[in-house]
Amino acid sequence: MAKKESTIANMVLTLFIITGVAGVALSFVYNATKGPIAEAKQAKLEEAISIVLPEFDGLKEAYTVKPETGNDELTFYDAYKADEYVGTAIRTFTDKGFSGRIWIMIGFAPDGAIVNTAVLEHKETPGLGDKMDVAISDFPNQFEGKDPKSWKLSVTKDGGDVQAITAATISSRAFCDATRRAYDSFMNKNNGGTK
Amino acid sequence: MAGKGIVEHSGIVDHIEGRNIFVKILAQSACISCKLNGVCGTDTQEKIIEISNVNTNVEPGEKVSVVMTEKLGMKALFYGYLLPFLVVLTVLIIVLGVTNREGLSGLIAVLSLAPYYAILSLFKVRLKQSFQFNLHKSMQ
Amino acid sequence: MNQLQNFTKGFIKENPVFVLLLGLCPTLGVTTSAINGLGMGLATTFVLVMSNLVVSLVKSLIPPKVRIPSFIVIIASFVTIVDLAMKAYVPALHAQLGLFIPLIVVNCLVLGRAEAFASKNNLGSSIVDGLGMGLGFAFALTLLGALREILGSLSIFGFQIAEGDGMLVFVLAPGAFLGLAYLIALTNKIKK
Amino acid sequence: MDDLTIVLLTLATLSGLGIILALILYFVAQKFNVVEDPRIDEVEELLPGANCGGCGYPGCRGFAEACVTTDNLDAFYCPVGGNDLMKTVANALGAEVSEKDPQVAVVKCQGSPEHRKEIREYDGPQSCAIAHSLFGGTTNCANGCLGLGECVEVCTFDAIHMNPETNLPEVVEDACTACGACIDACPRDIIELRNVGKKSRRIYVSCINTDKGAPAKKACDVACIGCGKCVKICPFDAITLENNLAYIDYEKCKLCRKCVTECPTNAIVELNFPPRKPKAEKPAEKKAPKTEDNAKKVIAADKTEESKPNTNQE
Amino acid sequence: MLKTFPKGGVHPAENKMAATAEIQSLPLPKQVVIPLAQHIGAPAQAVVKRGDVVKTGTLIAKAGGFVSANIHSSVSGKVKKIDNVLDSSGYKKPSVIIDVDGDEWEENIDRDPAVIKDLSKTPEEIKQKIMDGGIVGLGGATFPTHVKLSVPEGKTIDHIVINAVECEPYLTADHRVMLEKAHEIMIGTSLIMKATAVNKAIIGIENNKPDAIELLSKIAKEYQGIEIVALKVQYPQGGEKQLIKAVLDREVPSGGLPLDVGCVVQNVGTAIAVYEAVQKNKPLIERVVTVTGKSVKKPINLMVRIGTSANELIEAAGGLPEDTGKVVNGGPMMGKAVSDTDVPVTKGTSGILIFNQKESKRTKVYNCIRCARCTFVCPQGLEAFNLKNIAESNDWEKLENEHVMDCIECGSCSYTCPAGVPLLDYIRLGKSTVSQIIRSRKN
Amino acid sequence: MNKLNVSLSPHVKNKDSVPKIMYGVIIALIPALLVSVYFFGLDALRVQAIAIVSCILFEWLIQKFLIKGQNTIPDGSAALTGMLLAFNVPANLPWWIMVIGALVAIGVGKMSFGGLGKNPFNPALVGRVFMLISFPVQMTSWPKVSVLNFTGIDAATGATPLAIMKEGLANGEKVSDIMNSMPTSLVDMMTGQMGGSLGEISAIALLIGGIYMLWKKIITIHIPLSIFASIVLFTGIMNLINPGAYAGPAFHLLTGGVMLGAIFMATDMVTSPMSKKGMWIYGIGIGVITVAIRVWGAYPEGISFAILIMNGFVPLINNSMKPKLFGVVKEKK
Amino acid sequence: MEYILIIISAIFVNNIVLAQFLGICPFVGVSSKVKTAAGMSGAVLFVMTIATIVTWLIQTYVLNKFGLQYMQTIAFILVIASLVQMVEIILKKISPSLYQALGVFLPLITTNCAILGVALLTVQKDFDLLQSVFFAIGNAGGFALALILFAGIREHLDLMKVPKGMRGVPAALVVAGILALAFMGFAGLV
Ligand SMILES: Cc1cc2nc3c(=O)[nH]c(=O)nc-3n(C[C@H](O)[C@H](O)[C@H](O)COP(=O)(O)O)c2cc1C
Ligand SMILES: Cc1cc2nc3c(=O)[nH]c(=O)nc-3n(C[C@H](O)[C@H](O)[C@H](O)COP(=O)(O)O)c2cc1C
Ligand SMILES: Cc1cc2nc3c(=O)[nH]c(=O)nc-3n(C[C@H](O)[C@H](O)[C@H](O)COP(=O)(O)O)c2cc1C
Ligand SMILES: Cc1cc2nc3c(=O)[nH]c(=O)nc-3n(C[C@H](O)[C@H](O)[C@H](O)CO)c2cc1C
Ligand code: SF4
Ligand code: SF4
Ligand code: SF4
Ligand code: SF4
Ligand code: FES
Repeated sequence: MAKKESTIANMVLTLFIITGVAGVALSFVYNATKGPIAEAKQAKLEEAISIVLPEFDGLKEAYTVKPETGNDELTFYDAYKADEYVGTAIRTFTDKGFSGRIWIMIGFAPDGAIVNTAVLEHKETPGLGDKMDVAISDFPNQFEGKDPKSWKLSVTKDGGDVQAITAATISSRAFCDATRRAYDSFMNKNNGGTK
Repeated sequence: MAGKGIVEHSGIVDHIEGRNIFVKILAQSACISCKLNGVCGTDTQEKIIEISNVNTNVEPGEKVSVVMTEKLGMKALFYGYLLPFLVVLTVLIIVLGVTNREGLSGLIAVLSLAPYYAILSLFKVRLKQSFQFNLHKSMQ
Repeated sequence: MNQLQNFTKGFIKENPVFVLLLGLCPTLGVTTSAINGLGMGLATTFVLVMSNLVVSLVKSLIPPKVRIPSFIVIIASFVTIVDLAMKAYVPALHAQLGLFIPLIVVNCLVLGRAEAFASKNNLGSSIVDGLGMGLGFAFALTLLGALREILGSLSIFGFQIAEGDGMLVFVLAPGAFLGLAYLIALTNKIKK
Repeated sequence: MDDLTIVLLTLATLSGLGIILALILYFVAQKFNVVEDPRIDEVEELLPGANCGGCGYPGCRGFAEACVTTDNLDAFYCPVGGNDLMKTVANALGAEVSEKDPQVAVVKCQGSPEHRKEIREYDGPQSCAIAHSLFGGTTNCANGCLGLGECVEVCTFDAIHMNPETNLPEVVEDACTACGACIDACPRDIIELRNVGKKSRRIYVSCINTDKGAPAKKACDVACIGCGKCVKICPFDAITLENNLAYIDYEKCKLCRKCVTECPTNAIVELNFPPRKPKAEKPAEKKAPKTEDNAKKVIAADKTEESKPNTNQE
Repeated sequence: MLKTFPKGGVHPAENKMAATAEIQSLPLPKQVVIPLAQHIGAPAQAVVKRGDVVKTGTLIAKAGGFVSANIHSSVSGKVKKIDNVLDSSGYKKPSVIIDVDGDEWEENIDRDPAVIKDLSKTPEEIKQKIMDGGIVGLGGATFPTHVKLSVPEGKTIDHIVINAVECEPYLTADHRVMLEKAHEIMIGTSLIMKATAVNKAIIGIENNKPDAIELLSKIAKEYQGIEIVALKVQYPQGGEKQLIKAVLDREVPSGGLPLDVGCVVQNVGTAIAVYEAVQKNKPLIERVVTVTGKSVKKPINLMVRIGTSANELIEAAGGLPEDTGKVVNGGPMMGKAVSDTDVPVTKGTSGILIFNQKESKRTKVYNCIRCARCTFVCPQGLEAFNLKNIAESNDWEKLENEHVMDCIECGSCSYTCPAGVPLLDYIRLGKSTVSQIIRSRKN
Repeated sequence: MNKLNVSLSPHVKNKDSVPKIMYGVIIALIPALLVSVYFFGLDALRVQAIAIVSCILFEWLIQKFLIKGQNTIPDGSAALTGMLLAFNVPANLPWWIMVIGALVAIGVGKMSFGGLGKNPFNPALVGRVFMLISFPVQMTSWPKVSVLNFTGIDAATGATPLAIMKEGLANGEKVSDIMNSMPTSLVDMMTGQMGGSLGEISAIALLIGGIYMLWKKIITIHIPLSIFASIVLFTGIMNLINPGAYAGPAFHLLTGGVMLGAIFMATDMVTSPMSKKGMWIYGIGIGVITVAIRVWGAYPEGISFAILIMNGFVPLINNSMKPKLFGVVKEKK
Repeated sequence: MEYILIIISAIFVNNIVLAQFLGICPFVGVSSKVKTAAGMSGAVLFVMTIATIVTWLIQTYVLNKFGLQYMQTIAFILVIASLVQMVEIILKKISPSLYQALGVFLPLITTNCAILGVALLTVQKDFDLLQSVFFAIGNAGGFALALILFAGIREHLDLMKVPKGMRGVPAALVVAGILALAFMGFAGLV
């Protein structure tokens, strides 16, 4: 086959063309996938919200709340069913996990009782800490319907009511921590009395 | 006698000019065991090394080992990689401390390599003198 | 070499992982489960086939001295495409594979095949080669993933096959090294 | 940001990078003039890839490099691939190659315990080199095989094995590539590379004992005693006698087999010949017990003969 | 505290059964076989031929170079032939075979046992006599003594060290010699001092020979500049580097010679041989050999003519025991096992050691467990296990870099290894290969 | 006459041998074994037996069918590995975990490299850490100690003092309070009255074994001493700085596997440095890493990891701590 | 303190080779000489730091600015590749002898996987410039630690007769596995 010679003009031109074509192609793919990616992200969020809240048919605009502890913000999603406020899903976090930050979605009924939880993102050890995901163990199920007012949000070892995951107390504590943060902010806000 | 603290590298005598011997050192990359050696972008180009004032009698094509003291290798490593690394790091920290502008300090830090290399090139002759290799005939 | 051999050699005889020892990082990094291994393997296969295809099409247009950078651009483009596509359509898997998808770019296997094979052969064999090698890679990753999944979590492709917890080690880093070590040793034995 | 902007930005960034890269690479190309010769890869593809070092270069790639850089391929020989391979390599490089007759390793010692009494024991590592440096061996033959299998150890092709009965190494002719590793390993120079010969037929003196007749014979039944009968009978002057030991030059030997029957101690071995016509009755009969341990080799070699054409057909 | 060398060392069971047996002369053999290569260096060149008649002390082979030694007939008789004869290793070496008839000595040899103390000869004369007499070191290395005593330009020596350590178990020849020929040793030492123009000599003796220490210390007062040093018992104190370290606290540099630290080391037997050559004109034709072993009926020290078959020595010690498994030429730590008992005594034969079947077997070999005991006992600071591994992988360059050439082959490592690894076997192989490589590099 | 035996010198050898050394260590372990039987009952023996038998069995199988070498069981190292492995686990460990541990110890830790003497890492510890990470629950549920309990498994599980300490500190309690509430006193820790693995509970029994090995010259004092010293020093300093947050040296020395590790496992000659100086460095490394893991890491106990990590450094230590050569004066740089 | 934690975490807890699986090829393939390993670590330190700075700049001032994050992979790989080449050319031009000495000492240049991986991780972690630099240094340190330890063990194993089936890569991977096992002990340290 006839190989092109490596003159400087040739080289620049070739690379220019290749990068150009690649650039165009890429940008098209990007444009094409932009939508689906955003949708996928949204879908995941919505799915989590729908898990942690009782049935609803409309969400109010999300808003963020600065918690008393921790250096990030919680996101609140107020849900309505037939214009009636049915609860709030809170995207909360904790830094007390075994490795890295954990993001959890927690739904509260208007009275402050936990409806359900869903883990959004974590880096806990597979086989240990990752049991806080419903898909893997039923650890999170114990939170269902509990009202933190009466049900103490800490592991039994620390005198609370949460049955820790075996051999993963740290992750369990972290889970409690995130939940408590969401609960406190939620109660705070409610008592602050916009509602 | 070959003692401790020696780095050896085998090569083949490429050609000889007067008392300077040019040795082609065989590439020995991480991929040496790999069948695709030399094609996957890692550096496998052969390097030709100039060795001056050698007393060993060799002929082109002969297998030899290029010998260098380990200290020299460490020195090369120091001037080639470690010192510029330190220069970049220091410049970065200083400029960041002074200006508190990340983009600027990053740019200056990377660009500080330019004066470093410029200064290094001033010592070209010195470096050439200090990095001298020796030849050994390879024993089989 | 006929096309069939060309295709099958990637599975055992020239298996990119077990025999050629290429692309060990993703091999170790993503094989916590069979499905992850398979996903990664298929993603790599796609890049491999596509870049082989393009490289063998444009090979004669490229001056030798910019061959490698041109190939890198081509490969990187396909990697980005895979990355975007996975993010859009299989976001869960994408999250699992994480960093290792962009790293397909530097997988010696991909560049190596482009260089060593596609740049010298015609379109047909390049594709077959890419497919063979890629599937061989996917095979290896799935095998290792399955091994680790079975031992580590007593499940396979997500189906629980026994009660209880597996040996956690196999889900973690050491298990990857150990699993691969013994699979390679086994392949050596089989090859003989 | 609208789609068009993205396209444009992408294009600009990438093309910019592309141009910078091209410029850089241009200078790389200028500086590193020693771009690898693509032919190296081609040659390497042709080579067997055994990396045995039999050619004297570090691995097949080293050999490929050397082949590509040289003007004259005469001195280059890959023992594994043999002449055919060298021809292909030469073709690929457009050069000539001189033919080399294919060779194979032969073991020049027949001192099995049956022929050579063990009179001492050796207590030490299984290493011929160490035993050789220690003493003359467990028998009275200070030249013969020590039987500790150093040669077996070094063969990368699994082409040489110890026969537990004779305690001598035997070469698997098919597998031997004449790489010479065993020859270097043997401290007693017992193994020699000889031309394979027509139809794999070979005749050689299977002894290296340099003692005078009487002690040699005393040490080992089948030793060459340096009587010189074979030298006299050889019609082609292929045999020389030095240090009480006969040597057959394989270039000159025409495989007439006269010497074999002449040798009073059966020190001359013939390989892969068809059985003799009953004509040569007298000496052959005496020889019968001795050829026994060669019989196996003959059979093995015969099989070789048959299987070879088959491989070609495939 | 007694002096010794600081690093490494072992203490094998001494088993010096023959220590009390006085030296006896072995009756003349019927035939002697005198090898032409009995020393380190070039073999000697025969100057007699078949049929020649020789007397005891007649020169039969001339030194084949500077580093070589004359060889004299040890008996009177007729040269039967010059031929290759099996030596103790089972290889054939050129030797002069003499049929013995009677014991007629060369006239110029003084056979009077009276001790001659006169030291009037000049250094040159002394060295000439030593050279003529074919004296080689009797401590084991058989290095030609005249070479050792010719101090090269630019080097000065200030001490003669007489090696009376005899650290090898079993062997007692040096011990007996010290008890029976003390004055000869002193005079020999004085002659060596004179030849090298040194005025200090040290005789190092291990503490397990108190009688010898006492005797030599007593008579040392009669001689100028000779000092006796008692040493703690520890093998391989007899190694010259270790001995010098022990008595003078000087370290012979790696790859160097005792000369480099101003010393010359000679064995006690060598001192006597020097005395005899210089004062009595008697060449080196006989030496003391210990014949011993646990199963030997009568452990014994014998004065033997060079070339006598070992068989005759063994006979004199009560014959070869039934269950003999191994016969060693020399001591148990450094000696060589012989392939055959019908081998001649040479200038280097210090003992014939007989082991029974059980003793002769090596212990089972296990994998090295990296216990580092071989390193701790190595007097040279080498890592024996490492040398062995490298030698086994044929990496000669690396082996050289690991200083394999410093090994003195004392065998302490193999002796100590709990895994029974034959370390020294491999190290020796490595040493010989490396030294070949070094030699070829020089050429 | 018999055939003469010919071999190279030396022709004599001292009486030491590998089996003697290995069985010597096994003998030294007997006091600790007795203590474990005393406190854990037949369970201790059961775990021991399973571990030893499976180690021996796996070594034999691998040697016979995969490596195809001679039988290496008699050298005693497989039995010793089994014994030490069992010493490192709770007495109520399910049998199948013990078997897996033995397989890993022998198969991965030892035979993958060719068997005795070639393994860079301590096989028993490879097995133990593998089990610890794979089966964290079973490997950290300890039976309560109870004197001469031969009736079977004691259902109650007790925590090790280290775990109690870690837990307490994590909850912000003070060291002194934790110590007071702990069921075990320092004296109990000496004799073995505490929760923990089979062999690690009694410091006294282990020390007796250590003294026996020192006396038999199987080990030298350097490694244990440097481990003890560095732990004492490190924890001592921390304790002085903040006695509320860091427990004192005595507690650290007597709890967890420090005694077992320092005396029996760090001293394994195969995987420890070969020079005295190297041994000091190795020991100090182990001490420091142990304390670092205990104090800052996730695990309450760190000596197993510390020894394995320092095993990794051994080749480097050996390379840079060669013995001084006779006749070579080191040029100082 | 923050920077020290970043470094400790990168070296011990999330070791780039033993826990993150980056740069396995040089780890497994690099000649088993401790000195070469040390030399290579020095080179990686330099290249990784520079590459991280440059890619950080690109990410912050080009990609983020223009919303071109999806071009990360292609931009980074091109930038890193040319950067490495450029350093080589400059070095060769400035001081051929130095360049030669490096060639003899370290005949191999850093592999891209670890470098690119760290660059990508830096972006993922949202580090500021200085954090990124220390992250790079820590990872280079982790690489160095793993590589040098490993080279030592390999050197040791080369002298042992490892069973045939395990010789070479399998044994090396077992060693890596056990090292990874041992390094798990550092879990939770940071
Ligand atoms: C590698 C490794 C990973 C771990 N991962 C987690 C984890 O993800 N979550 C967790 O809570 N504990 C984890 N642990 C265990 C903790 O270190 C700690 O031992 C445990 O949380 C103590 O809790 P327990 O009282 O429930 O046993 C891990 C330990 C190691 C060694
Ligand atoms: C390990 C070893 C042990 C030795 N033991 C003795 C010994 O006990 N007595 C002795 O005279 N020479 C012994 N030698 C030989 C001495 O090193 C040295 O060669 C000898 O004393 C020099 O004296 P010579 O030339 O008179 O023989 C030994 C050598 C070695 C290597
Ligand atoms: C169960 C058991 C088996 C033993 N097996 C051996 C053995 O096979 N070989 C051995 O040398 N010692 C063995 N010993 C140790 C010996 O009894 C003896 O204590 C050891 O060899 C130390 O002896 P020494 O100090 O007198 O040399 C064993 C000990 C026990 C408890
Ligand atoms: C003092 C000493 C301590 C030992 N410690 C251990 C140990 O902790 N773990 C182990 O598996 N083997 C141990 N062994 C046995 C043996 O050395 C070990 O199995 C080898 O590492 C296997 O090659 C020890 C041996 C001795 C002599
Ligand atoms: S038998 Fe000898 S020459 Fe033949 S292949 Fe084997 S080692 Fe090479
Ligand atoms: S032929 Fe040579 S190497 Fe082979 S066993 Fe015989 S003596 Fe040993
Ligand atoms: S290595 Fe040499 S000097 Fe050292 S103990 Fe062994 S034999 Fe003696
Ligand atoms: S004494 Fe033996 S077992 Fe110990 S290190 Fe040396 S060779 Fe190995
Ligand atoms: S270095 Fe990561 S795949 Fe090669």
